[in-house]
Amino acid sequence: MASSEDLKLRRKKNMEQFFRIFFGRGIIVKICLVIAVFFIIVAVFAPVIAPHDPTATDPMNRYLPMGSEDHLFGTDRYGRDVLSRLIHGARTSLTCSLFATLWSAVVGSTLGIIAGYYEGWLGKLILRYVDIQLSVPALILSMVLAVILGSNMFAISIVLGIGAIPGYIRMAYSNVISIKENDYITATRLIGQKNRKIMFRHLFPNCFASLIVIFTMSLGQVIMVESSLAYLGVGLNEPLAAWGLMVNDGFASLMTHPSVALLPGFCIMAIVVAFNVLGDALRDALDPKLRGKL
Amino acid sequence: MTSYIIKRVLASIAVIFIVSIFVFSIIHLLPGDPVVMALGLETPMEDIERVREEHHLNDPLPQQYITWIVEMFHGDFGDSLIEFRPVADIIKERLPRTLAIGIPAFVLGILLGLLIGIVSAVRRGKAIDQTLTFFTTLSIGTPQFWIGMLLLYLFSIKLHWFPMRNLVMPGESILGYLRSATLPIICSCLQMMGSISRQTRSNMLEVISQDYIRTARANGISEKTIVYKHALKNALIPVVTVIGMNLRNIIAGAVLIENIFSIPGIGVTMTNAINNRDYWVLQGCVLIVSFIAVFGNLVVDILYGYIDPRIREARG
Amino acid sequence: MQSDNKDAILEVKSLKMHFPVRKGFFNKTVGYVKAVDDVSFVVENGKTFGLVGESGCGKTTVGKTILRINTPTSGEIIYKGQHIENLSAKQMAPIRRDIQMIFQDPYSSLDPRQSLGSILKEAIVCDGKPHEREEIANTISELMVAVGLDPIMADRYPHELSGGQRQRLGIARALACNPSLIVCDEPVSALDVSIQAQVINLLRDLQEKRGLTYLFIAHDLAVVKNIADTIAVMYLGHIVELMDSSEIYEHSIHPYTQALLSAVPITDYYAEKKRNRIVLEGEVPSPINAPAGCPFQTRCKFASDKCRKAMPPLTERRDGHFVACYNV
Amino acid sequence: MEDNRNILLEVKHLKTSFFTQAGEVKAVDDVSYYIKKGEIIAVVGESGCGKSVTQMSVMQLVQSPPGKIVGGEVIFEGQNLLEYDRNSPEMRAVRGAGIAMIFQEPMTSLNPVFKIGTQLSEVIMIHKKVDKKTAWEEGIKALEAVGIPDAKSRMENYPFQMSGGMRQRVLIAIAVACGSKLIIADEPTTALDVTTQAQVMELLQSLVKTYGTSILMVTHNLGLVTRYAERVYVMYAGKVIESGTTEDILMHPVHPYTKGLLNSVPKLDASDEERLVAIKGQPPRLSELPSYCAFYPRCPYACEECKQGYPILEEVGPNEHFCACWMKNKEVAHAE
Repeated sequence: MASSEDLKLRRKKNMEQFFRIFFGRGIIVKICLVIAVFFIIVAVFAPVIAPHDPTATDPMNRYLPMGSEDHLFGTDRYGRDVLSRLIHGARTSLTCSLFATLWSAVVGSTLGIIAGYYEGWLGKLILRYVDIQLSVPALILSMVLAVILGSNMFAISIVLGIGAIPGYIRMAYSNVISIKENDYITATRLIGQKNRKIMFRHLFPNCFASLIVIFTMSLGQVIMVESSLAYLGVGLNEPLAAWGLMVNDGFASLMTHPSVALLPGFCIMAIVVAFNVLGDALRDALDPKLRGKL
Repeated sequence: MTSYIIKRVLASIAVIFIVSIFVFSIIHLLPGDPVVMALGLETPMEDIERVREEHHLNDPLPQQYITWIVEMFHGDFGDSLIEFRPVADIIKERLPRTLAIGIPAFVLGILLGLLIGIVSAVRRGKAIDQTLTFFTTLSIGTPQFWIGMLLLYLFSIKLHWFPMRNLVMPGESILGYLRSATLPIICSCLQMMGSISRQTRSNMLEVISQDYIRTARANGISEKTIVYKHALKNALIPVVTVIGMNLRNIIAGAVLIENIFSIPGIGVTMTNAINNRDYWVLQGCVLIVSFIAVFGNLVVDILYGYIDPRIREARG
Repeated sequence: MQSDNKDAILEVKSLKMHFPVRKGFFNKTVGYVKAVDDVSFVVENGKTFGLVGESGCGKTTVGKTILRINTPTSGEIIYKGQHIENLSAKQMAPIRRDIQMIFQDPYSSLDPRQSLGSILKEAIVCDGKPHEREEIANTISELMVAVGLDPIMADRYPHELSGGQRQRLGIARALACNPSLIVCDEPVSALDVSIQAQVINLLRDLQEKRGLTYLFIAHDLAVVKNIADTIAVMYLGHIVELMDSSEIYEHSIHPYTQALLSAVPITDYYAEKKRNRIVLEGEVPSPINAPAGCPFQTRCKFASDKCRKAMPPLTERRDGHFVACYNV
Repeated sequence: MEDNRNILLEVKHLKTSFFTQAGEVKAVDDVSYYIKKGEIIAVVGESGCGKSVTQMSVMQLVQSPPGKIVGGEVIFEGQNLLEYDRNSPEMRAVRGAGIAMIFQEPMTSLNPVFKIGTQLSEVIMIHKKVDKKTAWEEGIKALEAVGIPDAKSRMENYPFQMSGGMRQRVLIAIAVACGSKLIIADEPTTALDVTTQAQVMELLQSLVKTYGTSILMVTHNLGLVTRYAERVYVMYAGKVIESGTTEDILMHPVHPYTKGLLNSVPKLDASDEERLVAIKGQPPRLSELPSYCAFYPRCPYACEECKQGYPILEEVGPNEHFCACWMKNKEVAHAE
């Protein structure tokens, strides 16, 4: 078989090319990568990093301003330390959204591939379902589901996942429809390959690049929906530390203490934008032909 | 073409019909008894029973659905359990407020989106492209409620340019409307502007590399005419579908915008209806909103046929 | 129909493939694209049967229908004595791998995400029988050598290959199922002249070594003449002339074949200058509302009332030379 | 050299390179040729030999970055076009009026969302400075001149309502309408059926007789060269390796590549037992070209002497028969 150096050399060349295009979009990609990694680390080590217990109320010193010695970012309406709540909020949002995006990616793309491959009544049924779900205002649907399923972390990630499924179905479906026209799919049928194998050995790898892009972008989208639900008081509820809740909480004191509301909002924006930019860069790096398409 | 339109209209009606079943069943899954929530826990059982009977809440669900649909055809969307008045009036009163923000935001979003998309495509790779693209990614990635709060804090609290709440309808005073509606409109149109400019930019880049653009150049047509005549028309056609999709986001976004700027529109009504389990209000509003979304897609789909001659011929 | 000799591997009898055209509100069928309209021919074992014609004449549809990628509207396909025109997917399974296909576009015939080795491995393993790793690796190298590729490239991916090399791998994949019949759908049209010659010679060598039978479909008359033993010229879903390939340049008589031959310039400078040129007027009529009678009547200078009424049958003029025309 | 009174276009030592991550790719490396008024010449070669990039450089239509013209002159009617900036009015005046171009893919060469009439009259208005109505009438006349039946209604059609052959005629009509002196046809009939190809080629040939237009045909189809071209330039890996009259090139080829090409073309008139003599090896990768004859790896006559550097074009026969090959003096063409 091929000499291993030749293989290693080619693999190294591919990796170099991947990173060159990935960072090709300039400094923004590097910044966003730093932001994303930063938030992930914060989320993972939240209990260790946070200076105080995020839910410990301290009625004595409520609304401490930014920069007071013990509470760097001050305290909120109940005297809880804003910084620790932000840190734990990262953990809540990221775990919830990551889980939601993961399971909806698997379910959504599988349904999309099946709909695309078997185009018959099954395909139409799945697509009709997508149209129906997308006709109902997304946020209202999520709110109703959140109330039905309860507002613990697990239930919320189910609700968020349901919201993200249509995106995956449509992306996988449109990809499969165009890939199916290729001769190598006909050839694989002619050599006697089973349909199931064709779907997951040929169709899935070929739409994997665009699914990865949708994955990163919907991760950002899901975090936004999660914080919106929390803001509307329907998602995760007190006293859990969640960015959306903090924004809702801080709104009452916007006039006097804007930082309590604006800081968590800024974190949400930072991480959502970071994932979107990384999604774009990933798409170019994975499949140059897709550049500028999605 | 006409047979295509009829087929599309019937398909839309079918979708709305299925959506109504979907909405009705989901809402009735909400835990808690609406009447108890409405009248309060202490109310005696008979009153609760009487109100439940009045509103046919004890009938089997399919029957309730049918009565709701039948009454709806007579214009009666049922009554609100909280406000004791027909849902139709509530919608008539509050929908205009949502649209007073939604429609201008929709139009502004399209215009700005197209402009930014075209400019950043034509100036590809240059500084303006990078800034505009980053600005677009920002506008897509930023949660609307946070932007609203930021705008409120900056322009209302600090600079006092705009009032914090109580929207003035255009009917009453144009100036009042403009002052009170500016922030919510900006906030609501950002998302749409972002997605349209992204789509326009990627279409323009793709179209500019097509063969017929090279032929136009080979025939001595000026670069400006090529971009703004030949390329633009081809690039705008697929954008129409994105506009269709975004119509629904505008209305969904209203939920957040109205919450921040405390505008008593459909969005706020829906959120309150969920918390109070006010079935009929919720069903009525969601259905109206879905109707607007489906109708919007229908219009876009038909429009698509007229813009693109290839599709018009295929459907002819 | 050619003489029904015993060693015919494939017999096609009055094959029809009509695709319905649906329009209007209830999608009712308003007409048919008669892609293949009553085509019959016989392919002898170990020989190459050439199907030549311009785009839209139905030659690719014939190939696809024989492979049962679509089910024929009517007519019979007899492969090795067995009727396969309306077998279900399950019934086709045992002979599925016995008929393989080579494609035109080298860029869409190989899965970009699969290495060359794994493409061949899949073809080898898909016969359902157990294979050890050892045996698979040897077969892969053997197949690559047989088509003129260096086995060292088994770990390479399709995007690292030139058009000619990809076409060779397509052939290797077909051979992996050791088929008896290979349908070659314009296998060399997308290649450069020098690479085209390499692939044509490869196909001829493989035929001699492995006794393969080819159904060779192409629009380039010179290429088909070089590789095929018998040639059928198709026009708008019909075979208009069928004869031995070595005689086609001098002895073909159908007006369309004549026009086709005259439109193909030859590289012998002096002979080319002496040739008279027939330039056909107008365009190929659309297959949806194809004219009744002979399809070529709209562009043929001999067209008479007879031609407009009924389609001239394919009659044998000399041994093995069939023509469908009243006036010639 | 020939008196250049009737030389319409002369390209001298043209060099165009693409600057990619893999380094500088010399797509066109020191190419020279000329075309006289009312003459049909052919530039022949396989894909990747630079024949199309050469024509795009003449028209300054090479996409830059990554492409860039790095040297040489393009003298059209006495004026060096490379002196003009690519988007300058002078350059645009030449494009479409002085030199018209026809491309390979008729399916995508016309704008799908504009009527044929609009696209036709638009170019006429630019070059002939007439109003829309006159331009529309000129358009109809041009469509009739290229043999499109009931031209008036065809002006209202969209490109997707026309066949491939019809669309190529529309592109030719633009050249006719603007009175182009030279038509560069870049593989005009490769995507067409052989009978449609004959119609389009006969039309192009008729333009030479009726309007005295010169035709520069870029193709890989040697048959077309035999039938229509008067002179031929054979290109390989970005260089012209042999040039001369069609008769010399086809019947007395000197360069091993030209011979190899002619032997690997299936002959309609040959008895089919004859095996094709294919050129071995793979086409050259322009990014990995050696500093000597690029055909060395595939050449049956290759020897050490060939590695001394790039072979230069020398005259090997009467009426300007040039060839770039170190081994050519060993077997003079006519001795064969």
